[in-house]
Amino acid sequence: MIDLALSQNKEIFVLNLGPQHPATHGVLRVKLLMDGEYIVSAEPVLGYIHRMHEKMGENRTWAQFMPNTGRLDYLGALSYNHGYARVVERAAGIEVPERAEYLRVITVELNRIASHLLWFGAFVLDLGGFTPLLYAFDDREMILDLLESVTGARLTFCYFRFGGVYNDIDDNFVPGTRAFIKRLRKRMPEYHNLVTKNIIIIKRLRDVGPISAGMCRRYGATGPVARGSGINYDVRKNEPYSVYPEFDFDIPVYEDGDSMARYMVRMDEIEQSMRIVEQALDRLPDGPVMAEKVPKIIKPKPGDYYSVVEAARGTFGVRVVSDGTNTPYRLKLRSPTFSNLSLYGEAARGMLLADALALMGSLDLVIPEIDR
Amino acid sequence: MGTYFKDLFGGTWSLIVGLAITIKYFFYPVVTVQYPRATLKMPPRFRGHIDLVADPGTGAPKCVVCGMCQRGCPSGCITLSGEKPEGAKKKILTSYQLDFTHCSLCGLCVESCNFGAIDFSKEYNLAGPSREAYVFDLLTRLKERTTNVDNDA
Amino acid sequence: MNAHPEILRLLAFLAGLIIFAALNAAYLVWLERKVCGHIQRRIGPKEVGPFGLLQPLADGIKLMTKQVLVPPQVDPVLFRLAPALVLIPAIMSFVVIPFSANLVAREINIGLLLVFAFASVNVLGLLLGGWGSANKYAVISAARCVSQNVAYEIPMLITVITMVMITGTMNLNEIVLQQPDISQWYVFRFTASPLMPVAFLVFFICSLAETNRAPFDLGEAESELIAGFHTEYSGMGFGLFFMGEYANIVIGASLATVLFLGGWQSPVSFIPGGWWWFLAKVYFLIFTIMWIRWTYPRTTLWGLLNLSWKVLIPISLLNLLVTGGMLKLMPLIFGAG
Amino acid sequence: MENLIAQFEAIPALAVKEADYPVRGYHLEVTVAPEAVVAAAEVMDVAGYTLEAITGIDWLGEEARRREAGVKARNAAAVKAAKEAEEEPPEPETADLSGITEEMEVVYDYTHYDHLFRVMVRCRVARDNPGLPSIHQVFAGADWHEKETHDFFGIVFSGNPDLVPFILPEDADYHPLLKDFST
Repeated sequence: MIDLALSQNKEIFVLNLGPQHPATHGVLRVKLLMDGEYIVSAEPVLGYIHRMHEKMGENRTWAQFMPNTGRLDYLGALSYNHGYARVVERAAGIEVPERAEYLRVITVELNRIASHLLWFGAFVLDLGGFTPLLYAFDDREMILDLLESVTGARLTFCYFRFGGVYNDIDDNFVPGTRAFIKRLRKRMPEYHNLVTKNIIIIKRLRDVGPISAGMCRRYGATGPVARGSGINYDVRKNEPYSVYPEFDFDIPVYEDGDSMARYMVRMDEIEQSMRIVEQALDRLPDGPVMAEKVPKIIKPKPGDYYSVVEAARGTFGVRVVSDGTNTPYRLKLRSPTFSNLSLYGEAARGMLLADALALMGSLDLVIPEIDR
Repeated sequence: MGTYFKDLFGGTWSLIVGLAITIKYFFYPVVTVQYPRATLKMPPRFRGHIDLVADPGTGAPKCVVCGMCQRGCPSGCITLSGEKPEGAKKKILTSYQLDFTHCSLCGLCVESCNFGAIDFSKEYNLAGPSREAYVFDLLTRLKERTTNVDNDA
Repeated sequence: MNAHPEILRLLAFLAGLIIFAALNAAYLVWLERKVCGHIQRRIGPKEVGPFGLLQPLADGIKLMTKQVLVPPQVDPVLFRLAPALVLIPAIMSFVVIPFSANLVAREINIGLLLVFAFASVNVLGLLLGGWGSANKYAVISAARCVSQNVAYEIPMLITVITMVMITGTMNLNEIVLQQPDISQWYVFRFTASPLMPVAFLVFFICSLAETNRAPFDLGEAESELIAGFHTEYSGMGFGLFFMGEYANIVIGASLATVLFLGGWQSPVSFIPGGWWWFLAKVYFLIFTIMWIRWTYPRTTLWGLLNLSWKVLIPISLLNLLVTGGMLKLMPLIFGAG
Repeated sequence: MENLIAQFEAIPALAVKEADYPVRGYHLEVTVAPEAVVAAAEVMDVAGYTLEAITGIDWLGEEARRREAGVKARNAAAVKAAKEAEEEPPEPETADLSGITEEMEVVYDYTHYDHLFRVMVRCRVARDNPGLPSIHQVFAGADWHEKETHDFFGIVFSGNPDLVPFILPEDADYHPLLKDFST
């Protein structure tokens, strides 16, 4: 970290990282002012995949916006279905039957594992290792097949409905999920041996891109990024919703706030999500998957409502203002990566280019979710 | 000085362990499906584009032209029209067009149809030369399906 | 025109070596994609020809027929000169590599020096290519390549000096002759110095770094610098860079074989030595290089320089001292016999 | 929690109301004048809260709808009363839509990492030239949220480092989330 104030180096040049760049995993452009290989200032430029979901929300009925939530963060789309379903159920006062809540938690946690596996592969790919990506995709494929057999989709799900879920699981879903968990439990030590304990990874991630708890609080960072800096905040524990209180799982928190800490938080979260899915499968109750008297046309009482869920990348909040008609008056989507990325300008200052990319990978960005 | 040697020997050991894992997988069987030669079977709930369902008895579409699917679709992909011949009491379908370029496969149309007249097809490799190739006329597709079902049955 | 037989022989060898380098460049790419495939539990090229064997041919034709795009603001001379500057030294240093007892283009008594002289020209080619293509990513990558090669030339040369002290000659064929069977291989020659396997490892790591391979591929780091110094190259310009890289890998592997693994000598006495042993050892080393590439992530520039200055150079210096001491003291301790 | 309410009233906040969390999703609703937004942010910062989101809402025609609803209710009541007294129903009044100043609203959502307490700070601004001070010195994360709200609504956050189109293309002079925006 050179002392930037002193380096009045005349040859500071602008380097455009993106929008087409292998390490940005989407169309994010970062305008870097570089002095040699040190970054003088980094400024992310957004808007390359902006589709104005919030305006779409205002000219669609409540139910018609559900497919849009799957397109926000397509790696963890079920959490977004869950976030939107919860806020409308809260606004319209719809109860969700027990079995539907269990199915929601199981599918969301499986989706979280799939999202973390894909992040793991892409992150090590950013650091230069190609093979772990293929191994992680091999495991992730099993989850996608399981979710496809239930919801019909592999990436952009539209499975939740207000008051429950679209359809029930078929009979080989439960044994399939148990087999997957057994297999992933065997594979995780191999990932740790191949990557986590590898000296090159340790040298590349330890003390790289330190983010302090204060910086997280000032920028509103949540999810694994905040938990990597010692902030014990997870919506499933701090603001219990759905049937999460019935399961016992813990929240991995690491103190030192560097890329290694954020990496370890996500790797441990895979294990925790597996524990949740197992407990949920053991206690899966019977019964309907859809509340009985859900009105065909939903007209929530006027007023504004807010609800949050723990998506794979942080707190996904939906603020809805209803004026009693069947279309939302205002629909605000609070995307976790938007705030996580906003600290990049301050965090990446003075770093080397390679370390800045390791930091960006550890923030686990999904660009369509930032631009909305 | 201690960490220097710990890094050196611990590091080299971690490198060797890494090599051992990859060479093990080098001799493992291949997991990929050779796509053009072998294809995967789609699960029953796979969501291809929607298709009309024929009434098993008469072979005519079950659709009663109520337009619920047209209104339910968030992206307005479905345009259908029907007319009521004088004698009959029910409308019959004259044209059912799906603009698959806008469809987001959300399933709201299939869900809103209480006559079970449309369902997801299992087609996934749809290659077409132009956008217009994706505006399907589901009625003619249904007729083709039922005709060649008859002649090869 | 009865030209001097030696010149005819040399011309024949030169043509043979260029074909060897071209074939190597093509089929090492195929081998690399197959090894990468199977490590990642997929198949690798298999469509073009049986087992994808014609794939390199198809790639070669594609590269040759592609238009060589020269961006406008590029330095015309350097941009065109760079690929040649990478490939020609690589092929020239094949001249002294002994494929078998008499299958060597030109047996020069300072063969080792010649190989290292050409090896340093290779990094010049990368620098000119990166600087000449006036692309910010290429300039960063060129700066990285220079510091990387300088940092890794030193431990490699110190190890080579140790070897020259032990073998007493720089003629590669003689070095091979001094290693008749496996017990005599320098990698296990503990009488010369107990650190011999470590010296082999240092030499191997340095040859990886010299050719911008595996954990040290900072020159063309895909996820940071897109394609590094050959970002602006397309068609045969890129093809030459590629051939240069693979030719350098073959030279690195063959040098390691000659110096440490007994060149074309057969490890066991009852099987006669020959060029097939030499190629088997070289291709085993190249398989290891590829195996390392698909296992490890990439180091950073400062990590790489630390490894060289703080780890490899001290070890090679230690090895130099130990060898020097052993050479001097051994005769005294065991009498003049 | 009590001292929060006290601190908000000390600003002075226009209204501090406790909301019913299970239905609304937040615990405390504070309405402040535009100038007091920075003071409210400092209260939150001192208390260790973090800014989760800034939402803009365009209340175009809200006042007009409220008046019409009021008039309609009175007419209905009058007609019902007339029907009971068998008189002839009076002539229905029409809402007078004069003197309405259209408004927009900016909503700040604060939450706390350790304990579950969500605070929502609302602030009404005039719709024709909406402007309020920026809170990016207090919460650095607000910088991006403010730029986004400016993009979508045209609300000018005075003090924001560079209020240029952020998510919309550089040359965008339109604000898509306004109710009267049409392509």
